[in-house]
Amino acid sequence: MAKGPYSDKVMDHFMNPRNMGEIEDANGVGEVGNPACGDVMKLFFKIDDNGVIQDVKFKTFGCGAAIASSSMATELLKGKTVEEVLELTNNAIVEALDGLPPAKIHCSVMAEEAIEAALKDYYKRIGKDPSIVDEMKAKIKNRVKS
Amino acid sequence: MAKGPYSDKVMDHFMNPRNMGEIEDANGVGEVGNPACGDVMKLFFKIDDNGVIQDVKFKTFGCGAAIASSSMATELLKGKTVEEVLELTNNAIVEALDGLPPAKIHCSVMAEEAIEAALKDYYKRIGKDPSIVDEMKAKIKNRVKS
Amino acid sequence: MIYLDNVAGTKPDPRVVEKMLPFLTEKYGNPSAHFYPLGRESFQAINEARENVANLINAEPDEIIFTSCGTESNNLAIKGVANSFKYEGKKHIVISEIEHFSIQNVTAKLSNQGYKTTKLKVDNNGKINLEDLKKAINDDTLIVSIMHANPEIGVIQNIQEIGEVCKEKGVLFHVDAIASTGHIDVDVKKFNCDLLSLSAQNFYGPRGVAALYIKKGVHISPLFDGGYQENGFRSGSENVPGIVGLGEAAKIAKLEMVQYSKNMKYLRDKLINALKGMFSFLHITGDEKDRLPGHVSFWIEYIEGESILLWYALKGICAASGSACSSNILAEDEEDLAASHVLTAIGVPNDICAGSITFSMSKYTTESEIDEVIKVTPEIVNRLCEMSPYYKK
Amino acid sequence: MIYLDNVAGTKPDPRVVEKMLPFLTEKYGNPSAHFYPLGRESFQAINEARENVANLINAEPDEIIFTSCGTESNNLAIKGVANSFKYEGKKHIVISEIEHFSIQNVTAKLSNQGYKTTKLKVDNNGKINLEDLKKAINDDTLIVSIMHANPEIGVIQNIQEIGEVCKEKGVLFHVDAIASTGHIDVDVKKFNCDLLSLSAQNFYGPRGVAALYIKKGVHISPLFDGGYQENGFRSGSENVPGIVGLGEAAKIAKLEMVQYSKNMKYLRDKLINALKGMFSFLHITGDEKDRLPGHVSFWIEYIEGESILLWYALKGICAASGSACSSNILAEDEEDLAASHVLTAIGVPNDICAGSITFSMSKYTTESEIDEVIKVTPEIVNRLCEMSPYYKK
Ligand SMILES: Cc1ncc(COP(=O)(O)O)c(C=O)c1O
Ligand SMILES: Cc1ncc(COP(=O)(O)O)c(C=O)c1O
Repeated sequence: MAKGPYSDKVMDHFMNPRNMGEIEDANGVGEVGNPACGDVMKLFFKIDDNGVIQDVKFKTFGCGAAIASSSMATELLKGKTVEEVLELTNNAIVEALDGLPPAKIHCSVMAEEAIEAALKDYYKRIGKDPSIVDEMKAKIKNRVKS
Repeated sequence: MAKGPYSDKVMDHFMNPRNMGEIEDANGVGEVGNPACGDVMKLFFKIDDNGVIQDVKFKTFGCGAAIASSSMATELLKGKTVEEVLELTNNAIVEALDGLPPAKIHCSVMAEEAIEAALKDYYKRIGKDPSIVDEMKAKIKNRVKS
Repeated sequence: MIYLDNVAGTKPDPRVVEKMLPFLTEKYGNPSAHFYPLGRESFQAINEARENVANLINAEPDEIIFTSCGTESNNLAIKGVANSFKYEGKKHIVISEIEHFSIQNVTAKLSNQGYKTTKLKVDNNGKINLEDLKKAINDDTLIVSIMHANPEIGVIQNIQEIGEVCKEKGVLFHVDAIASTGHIDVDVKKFNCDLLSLSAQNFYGPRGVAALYIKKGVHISPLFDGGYQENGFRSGSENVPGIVGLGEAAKIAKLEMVQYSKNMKYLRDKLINALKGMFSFLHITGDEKDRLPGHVSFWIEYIEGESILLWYALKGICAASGSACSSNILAEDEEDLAASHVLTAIGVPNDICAGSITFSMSKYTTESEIDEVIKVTPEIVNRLCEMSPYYKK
Repeated sequence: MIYLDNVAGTKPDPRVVEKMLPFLTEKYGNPSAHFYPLGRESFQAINEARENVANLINAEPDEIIFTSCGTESNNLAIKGVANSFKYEGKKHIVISEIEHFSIQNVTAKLSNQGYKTTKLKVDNNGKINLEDLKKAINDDTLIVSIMHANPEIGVIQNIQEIGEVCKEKGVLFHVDAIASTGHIDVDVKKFNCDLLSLSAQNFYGPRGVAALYIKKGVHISPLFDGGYQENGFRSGSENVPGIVGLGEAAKIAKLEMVQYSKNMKYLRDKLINALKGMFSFLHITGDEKDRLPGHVSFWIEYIEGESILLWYALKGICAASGSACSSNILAEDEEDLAASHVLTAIGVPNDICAGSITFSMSKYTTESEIDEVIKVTPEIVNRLCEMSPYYKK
């Protein structure tokens, strides 16, 4: 069979999405959308007292790449600490999916943004300034650069 | 076999031209050419004392239509009187050939012109004013019109 | 495999292929070579094809020009009259909002030459309003170009009435009949049209060949300059096997269209009725009465078109979607993704990746194939709804 | 039948047809349909073809655009750069006197947009003088377009040297390699060219498909506006079977060209030598060294080309002539007949219907076929000479 626009990994996650659904008692929820094409991605975190992601689930309205990016992101997140989570870039998601078509890279970016949004929600809920997420993110980016 | 640009009649006269050659002792020779495409047609008449065409031959440099028009003209001319000969129009030649492609009609016109030229030459040789041919032609045309 | 993307091209009729084969093997002559039989055979073959195409649309053979695709026919029609000396000075074009890119983008290109375009709105069923058309035409109007049937939402325009308006107003009229020819009656005399595009791949002919009807007396400036082919309207060596295939497809359509279209209509109505009963949030697009036989199109709230397409494909069903996400997967940039202009024109919310799907059947489509679609659709929709943050049970 | 009009189109290689067949029957998917296997197969097939074509001419796959005929490729090349925003302002084109109509008439059309064309003269062998070229190029020059090999007189230009001049002068260079590709080495890097046209029917591919090489970085404005196909350079549904055939033809040529061209050269030289010994008034046209393998062209004093053609046809031999009389037999008017501009350019008397003949062989031509031509030629020539008022024994 001729190769399709998506890798086998993408198709696998599209057909068998991991961690699909909602977490009733989530303590971090992030929802982002792409105005260009209308995709919406919602992430649910259950983070324990040590700042470790105990559970993560997603709901996504979007194309194959959006669904696969969400699913892959949840897999990569589980068991990670908040700090580690922020180090997860969209590139890592793309790589883990064995690539995405150029026009679909934005789906992985959306996943990265959803993670940030969920973490901000988490910090807000535990009474911290959510902008800490931006600072942490900036720090990571500087580290990567230097 | 698919139909070609020429009728079977044209092809027959092209392949088996009638009266091809020269008449050594011709008493009327006409040569006309088509500057547009370079065709040249030469007619030789042997006209007896009663003004009847005893023999006629042609030589032609030209395409299939030019050769067939020459050949057909000679067939139509033999045994005719000078007056009858002038009544032979290019349309009659085209008809006798079962048609010619539009772009090749000029080949039949050339044949009509060659006949006129040969007759003028004949009149000149017998000491008459060759313009008599033009007058006779004009008369015929008027008759046809009215 | 269940192939329901026939607006993207049909399976060629085996009789068409059989007719083409000699011209790919032993009959390879150039139709411009009139002086030997091999060339004349090709010449005769394309003229026979020309007669068959003319016959299908009630035109004369010398009003048919062969081209390489529907897009070429549409470009040749519009640019052809725009660049013809005969119509110099007229600089206004009327089209509809739901024309194909090969019309939309042509008028956009012509704006560089000072042409203005009015795009007629369509109603929620995809139909043009005749009053709008009358108002749109002015003294500067060169041509009106309207699609007979829309491949995405299946709607059929009242082409005859549109043609009458154009005739009354004295403007040229081009009909893009690429999605309709070979499926429903296309008749240039009834349509009162000056130009009409059709394409072989849309009705059981081969890919790579199409035609443009140019009414006697109408003048176009060619897109290709060169030799003497196609009366100078379309220079270039002819696609002889393709043209022969188009001719055969036209001949078959003329004879069999009424029958197979009837069958397709039955299957269409069966599928539409089943879909309408499945989900309150599934919306049929396009006029339900004036629509192509075998054409079923809809959109689903809460879920996205590409995902639906992919799932259908996994179930062996080939379909199409007008969603932005599925629009141009080869683009280098997400900016190049765009939701279908046809869907937004009929009022499908364009701020979301519409979950639109088009099924287009062929004369080969069977009832059991349609039953299979009816069977798998709820599974797919439920699965994706479950995943959707918008969907609430 | 002895087919010696291969410049008008070759017999497709049976392997080419075999490769095409699935795409006329079971693999009918639209290459833009990426979401189901049937579409993807077509997509993959045209990309494989693209690689094969690129490989044949030493280009990259994404530098190849598929078109419908050589004429389209030539039009797209010249009009494409003329209408591109990138080269705005440059309004001078250089071609030669012996270019094909699809170049000559394009530059004539562009004169309406203010373009000026310099036509380089050729010498009696049909070759361009490099000094003339250098002189012709000025600050206003947009593009130089030169034929690699001429189909009528077989002459091959020093394209590499011409390309160097263009590069030095900083002007675009288009090569019309339609008559040469698949017969002799065509290499876009060696040629230093920006654009190059080739066509399937000229080297054992099917009619109705061709290609244009567009060097990376070179910009053209498309002839067809529409959808996303061919990167937007050539919108319109693709001729999938045709493209697959072109790809296969390119693959075969790459592997086998050297061998079959050697055989054709042998037959060519045999025929030329035989013809030269037959009549003092038979004149070979075109360069005798730099000429296409399998290409033999000449003219005969005293007799006319169409008559010769017709006689050859009656003997079962298919050939071509550049005589006015045979030029456009479908014309409505004798005014539309014209002697070949190529022959007049190399000094063949144009006040007469030159008795010109072109024999062009293929890889399928056999020695016994050439022997037959050698046998019947004196009969035919003698017969027509006998009939000619010009000829004196
Ligand atoms: C050198 C050359 N250029 C252009 C063309 C035109 O190509 P086509 O007839 O495929 O349109 C030909 C035709 O054989 C040719 O030989
Ligand atoms: C109505 C309509 N117009 C134009 C086109 C473009 O034709 P093509 O894809 O053959 O270039 C299509 C394509 O299917 C169509 O359906």
